Amino acid sequence: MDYLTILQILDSALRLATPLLFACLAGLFSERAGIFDIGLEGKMLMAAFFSAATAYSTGSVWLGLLAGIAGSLVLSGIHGLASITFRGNQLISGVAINFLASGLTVLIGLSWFKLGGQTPALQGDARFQGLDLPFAEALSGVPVFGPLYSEVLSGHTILVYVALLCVPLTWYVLFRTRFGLRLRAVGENPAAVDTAGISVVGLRYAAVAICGVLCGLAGAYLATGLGASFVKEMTAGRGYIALAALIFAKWRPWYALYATFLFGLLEAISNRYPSLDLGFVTLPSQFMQALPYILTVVILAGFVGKATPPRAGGEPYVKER
Amino acid sequence: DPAIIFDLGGKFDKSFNEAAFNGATRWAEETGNKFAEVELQSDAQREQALRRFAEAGSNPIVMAGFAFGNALGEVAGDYPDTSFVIIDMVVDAPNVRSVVFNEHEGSYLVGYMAAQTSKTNTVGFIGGMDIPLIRKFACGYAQGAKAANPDTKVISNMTGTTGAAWNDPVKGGELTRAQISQGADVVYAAAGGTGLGVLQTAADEGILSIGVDSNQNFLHPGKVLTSMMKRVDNAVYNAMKDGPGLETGFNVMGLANDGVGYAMDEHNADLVSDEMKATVDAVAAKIISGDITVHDYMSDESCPSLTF
Amino acid sequence: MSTAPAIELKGISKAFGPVQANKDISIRVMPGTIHGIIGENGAGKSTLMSILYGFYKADKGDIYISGEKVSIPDSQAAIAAGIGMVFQHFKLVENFTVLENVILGAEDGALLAPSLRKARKDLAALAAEYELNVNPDALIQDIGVGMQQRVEILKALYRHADILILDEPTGVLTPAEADQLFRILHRLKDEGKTIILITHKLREIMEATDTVSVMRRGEMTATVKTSETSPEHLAELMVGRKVLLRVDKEPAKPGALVLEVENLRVVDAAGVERVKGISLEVRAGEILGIAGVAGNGQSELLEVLGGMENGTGSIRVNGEELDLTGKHSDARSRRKRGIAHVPEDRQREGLIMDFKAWENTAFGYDDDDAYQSGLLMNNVAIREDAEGKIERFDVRPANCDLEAKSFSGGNQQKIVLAREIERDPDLLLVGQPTRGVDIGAIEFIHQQIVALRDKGKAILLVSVELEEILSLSDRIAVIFDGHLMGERLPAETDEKELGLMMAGMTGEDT
Amino acid sequence: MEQLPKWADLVVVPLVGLILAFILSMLMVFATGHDPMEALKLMVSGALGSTYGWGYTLYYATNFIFTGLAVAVAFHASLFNIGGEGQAAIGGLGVALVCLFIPWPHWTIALLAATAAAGLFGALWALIPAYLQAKRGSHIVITTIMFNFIAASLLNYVLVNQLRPKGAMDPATAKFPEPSHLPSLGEILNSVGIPFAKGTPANVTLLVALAACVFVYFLIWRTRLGYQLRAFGKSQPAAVYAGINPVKITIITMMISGALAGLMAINNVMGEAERLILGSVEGAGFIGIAVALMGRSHPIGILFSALLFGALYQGGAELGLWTSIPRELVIVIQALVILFTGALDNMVRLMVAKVLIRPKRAEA
Ligand SMILES: Nc1ncnc2c1ncn2[C@@H]1O[C@H](COP(=O)(O)OP(=O)(O)OP(=O)(O)O)[C@@H](O)[C@H]1O
Ligand SMILES: Nc1ncnc2c1ncn2[C@@H]1O[C@H](COP(=O)(O)OP(=O)(O)OP(=O)(O)O)[C@@H](O)[C@H]1O
Ligand SMILES: [Mg+2]
Ligand SMILES: [Mg+2]
Repeated sequence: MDYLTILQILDSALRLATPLLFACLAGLFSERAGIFDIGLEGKMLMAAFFSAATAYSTGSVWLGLLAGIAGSLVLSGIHGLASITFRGNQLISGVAINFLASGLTVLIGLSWFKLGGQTPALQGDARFQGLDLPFAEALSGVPVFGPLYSEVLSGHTILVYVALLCVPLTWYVLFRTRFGLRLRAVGENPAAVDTAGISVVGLRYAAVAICGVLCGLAGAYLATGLGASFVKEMTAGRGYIALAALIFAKWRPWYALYATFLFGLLEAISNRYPSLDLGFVTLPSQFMQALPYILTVVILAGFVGKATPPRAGGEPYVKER
Repeated sequence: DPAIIFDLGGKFDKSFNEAAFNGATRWAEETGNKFAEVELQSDAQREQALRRFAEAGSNPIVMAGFAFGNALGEVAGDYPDTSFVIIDMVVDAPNVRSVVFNEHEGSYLVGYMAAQTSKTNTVGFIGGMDIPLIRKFACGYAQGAKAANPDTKVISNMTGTTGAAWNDPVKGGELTRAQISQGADVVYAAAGGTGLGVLQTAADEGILSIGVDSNQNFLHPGKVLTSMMKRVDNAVYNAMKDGPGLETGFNVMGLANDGVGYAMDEHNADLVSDEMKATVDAVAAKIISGDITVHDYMSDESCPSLTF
Repeated sequence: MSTAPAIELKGISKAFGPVQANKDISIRVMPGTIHGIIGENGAGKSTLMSILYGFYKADKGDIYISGEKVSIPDSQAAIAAGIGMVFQHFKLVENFTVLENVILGAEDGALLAPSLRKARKDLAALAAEYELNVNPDALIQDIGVGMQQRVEILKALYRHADILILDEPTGVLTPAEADQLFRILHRLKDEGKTIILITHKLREIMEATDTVSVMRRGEMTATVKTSETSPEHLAELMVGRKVLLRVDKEPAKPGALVLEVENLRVVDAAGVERVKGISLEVRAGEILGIAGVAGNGQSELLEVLGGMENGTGSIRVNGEELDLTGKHSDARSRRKRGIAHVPEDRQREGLIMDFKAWENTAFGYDDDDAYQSGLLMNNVAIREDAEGKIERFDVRPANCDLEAKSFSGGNQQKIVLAREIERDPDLLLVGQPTRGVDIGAIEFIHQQIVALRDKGKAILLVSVELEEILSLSDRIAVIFDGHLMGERLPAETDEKELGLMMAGMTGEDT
Repeated sequence: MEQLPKWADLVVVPLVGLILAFILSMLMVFATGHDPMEALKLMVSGALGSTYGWGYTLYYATNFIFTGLAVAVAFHASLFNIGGEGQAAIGGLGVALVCLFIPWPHWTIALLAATAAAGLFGALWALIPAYLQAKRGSHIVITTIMFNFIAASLLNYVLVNQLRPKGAMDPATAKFPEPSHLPSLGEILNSVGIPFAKGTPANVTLLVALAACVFVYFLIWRTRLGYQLRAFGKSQPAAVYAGINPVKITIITMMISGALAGLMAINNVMGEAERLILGSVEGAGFIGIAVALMGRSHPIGILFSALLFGALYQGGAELGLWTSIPRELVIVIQALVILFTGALDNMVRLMVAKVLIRPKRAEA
């Protein structure tokens, strides 16, 4: 494997990791506040649809982004209503949201665009364009680092950089602000937050809303950043992978970056080597496609210790019964 | 009235189901008649839909997809007065018309064009899932490419192993980029909705792509080299036009009877020179005449020009 | 001139579903006093205080603070009204630092750093003023309960509480810690703060409070001046009958050696050695009490003996060696050897809180032949057995279909004791048998332990309550930092000497 | 919150939730320009109005019973098995191997063997995640998700490259030989004189599913293993105190769970398709999560919620057949049912309580 190939794989990994990273951070906010969310997939899908639909209709990717976020937020609202206000089962609510998104996106898409639930292809300002980072051209000649900067880091859509920025931002919000302190507390011991005179419900809704915004970004990136239209079920299980990454990352922002990047990297590698000839045996494509998942299990078993979820996670906060 | 049953992918799968739907719609528009239709959600519904439509008097009943083979085998005998048309599969029964396509022939042609167009001598293939039908596409494509230029390298990727593989444009795009970085400058997608991502990315990255099943040239004018046409729409249209008493039996749709082919229109006119078109048409003629044999993967389950 | 009461509650009622936890309760507490509240488990003390703190909403009734009617819909309002509360079950975030717990909800501004800086300073000042030293950067999960309680008090003081409610604050404290707590409470009182103290320990009521209220079954049955009452009187008011406040027992008649521990060492999951070479023996028909400040290795000692933890060294029961690390080092194997175990934490370990009482009476003994019928468990037999136990141990309510969590602490403990004692074990391990349990139940539990001893069984008792150790044990060993500091006979020692040994000073030093 | 009488909690609340879900669904049908009453009638009569409809409803329900039980058993030990999808797929592989390569004299024996194989394969597929969770602390949710993908790849490989008959287009095995075909429910009932539509996929596996419900009931509430498993699920420190081996319990529980998921294969692979098809699980593993949660992890609850989902599937199929209502609407209806009967049940309970309890107060 030469340097250029490595760069290309890293470049691809970064793109593939971005939606996972958004979704993973989304889940991080929610679960840190004690609300489990297996509905990441559905929210991403909803956002993908509304961002593409709006971007197409208005010709503005930014309006699309807002609409995508709004779509995802509506589902967050349902999740909040079910799991915070009415103290329902968070897993069931998540499952319902995934179903709801997968049905609604196509239904609405059918009635709006009559394209089989798909949106028309986006063009020009209706989609995010790649950004060249400053000096990318100039630095590309510098050995080793130059290509890394100009090939791997530069040239992505703005959402990729937003996602990367979200990592320190999330870390900062969680660990350096009052809001973050309270949010983490409410996921560990809501009674402590309650008796400290802070609204558990308010905090949890805030967390779920942030989760919605980030899922919105993830979905918008899929449909208007990486792709250029909505296709039904286009999230293709990425919400579940993000969930796995979140556990892998032990609910921590920087680890979330590493975990999602690892998933992106493994997928990029298996894309690059659809079947691998080892000389004595050729690994079939199915094996290479399963490789990211197999390696995840291996890494998880070998190198990552026990992950302790937020203590109050998944449990509705009930004072009186 | 006729009826049509779409496979699990749904009638808007950007692939044969959609082509079938288009054929049926064309028939309905032209004749002003109606047809019954259903999109399956579960394997168990195949037989159910067949029987229910047959009992409700629909005739003929058309089904899109090889997966109906077994179910139709069970059902056909029970409704001798109903005509069935199955696409992509052979079912041997007196009231069944089996329509199969020589996708390998069409793929050969577009592979030939791809290799002719490629400046890097590298062309790509992106399939939805590693299943025999897709191998048939890939194998013909590779043979065509190598026929045009023996030095051509063919890179092939399959998208995935779950149903999501057919609806993952993002992954399609990423596979395209991976192939581009390995030098491919023409990619052929046979992957349903995933293919949309392939065509999109190819257009974005300034290489050419090849559409599949229906004419997808219009999706990115000037950037889609051509499309491998598999005229499922015609097959459905004909079936519905022929009506209840249609002629049954084995029906091969190949280059010879315009069952497969490559798409030319205003969107790709500038990409395909007259000279190139002439060569390709000559190749097509040779295939029809038998001077060129395109290897059918299904004939012996092997592919001389590509390993999977 | 009469000042307005600091707190006045009028006609407070509160029901949890069918349970009427508080019935038309009225109470007045004057500023600058310490007011005690006592009552049996489940009498409604915590509920009443939680209402005052805005944690629960009362169904009926009014709250007056300093003579003014206030509405306390949530804890924020209570904090604003100058109320601070230390809950029976601490409301701390385990994996936060002390500092973070203190500022939670009382931050100054959106960023943490300034708040933390200010809090660190204020905390140092408070610590100096009230002798409430804590390491501000320690994680709650790493510090002992005594420290955790300091954090809770600091939380209230940091919020400038004028009224401080403490719900069973000494339940988990050592005598020294408790003494210190009361010194602090008196300081606060002298500063004019008002304190409400819930406790099951009559001695604390007598020593610390100015007035005391008694609750029974959701009602306030009496309020008296402390100086005008006696422990016996209070106990009677509480339970409704005369209570024996002393353990009544014959001298022990020690028999054969049952338990021999030699050079036992235990290393915990974090790699810290918690038990550092302990040797001890217990004979049939005697109670060996282990006194010590929590966290000095007594829990680990019990856990190894009970098969919940691995150790090295040698343990013999009835002369037979126990497996300390291998396949037979689990709790089930211990039970087969005639060892019964009443664990320190009944809610976390001793019971499955979501299981019905009858299911809990078979917990750990589900492989008993009497409980099997073929491949299945004989639920009828278990239930019958449970009913007997519940009757004999006077568990209230005597309904074995209730889930363990809906029994009061005392009654939960009775279920555990019934299960373990009625196994007729050769050796009974008992950890903190009366923690948080009301005096009526304490009397009963102590009687049961003594009765088992009198049947000729060996008992190893671990308790942080010196009073309990002194009155139950036939011999007392003191544990400090994983070592045994020495042994005393109860008649020949006192709390003072034991307290010094618990602090690491050997008997010879004194 | 007010306490509802038990009957209201068990019957009225789910029913009201269902009604709410359907009212919303029908509004959506109306919004998409169709006649809601007609759609509702079609769904209900299509799913439950004839033995024919029942034949399909019960077939789907059978699948969901197995996957629901699988999730439930793991839940009792507080393990979240999202791997039902993969376990059922691998169970299918077991069934296929047993049916294809061993000539069985009679379906009864074939069924026994296939049941064993399906259970064994499913259990083995759950074993690795279970072992990793118990021994290495790898989170079972991640590993089971990963194993779903790995199972899909494995099956893709095996079906395309190994088990597919030469020349077949389908990524599927050959049809199983005649003696291993299971009798359909129609055949069984007709043979004892009860009229029941033939040609529906419900088959004798339904009885296996019912047996599995009984088995799970006894396992969870009447055996020592179940007792220990529940205790472990409620409190791990307490389990250690009682001498329950966490590693052993985790592994055994997950293997039982995996086996139950695997058993689904005798319904869809052996009973219905009579061959193994790629992607034959069709999401039933995930539906199983909803079924188990809605059924409150109790076999009887699971039975009912599986029936509900089965009816939704079959009713949805009828909608698809006779109207132009898009099939995605059926997914939305499923979502709403899950939402209102599963996640928003407390909201419904509150509403019911208002109606049921207020008047009583007034009387008093
Ligand atoms: N959150 C709650 N939900 C339902 N019932 C409760 C709740 N809290 C308390 N109860 C019930 O209210 C009654 C009073 O409980 P409370 O905790 O106030 O008693 P207590 O006097 O503090 O007892 P203890 O001495 O054990 O601390 C009990 O019967 C209890 O079962
Ligand atoms: N959320 C609740 N729901 C129902 N009952 C409760 C609840 N919280 C407490 N109780 C009951 O209230 C009573 C008093 O509970 P409390 O929390 O004061 O603990 P406790 O019984 O004193 O035990 P301990 O002091 O040992 O922890 C008990 O009967 C307990 O079971
Ligand atoms: Mg209390
Ligand atoms: Mg108590």
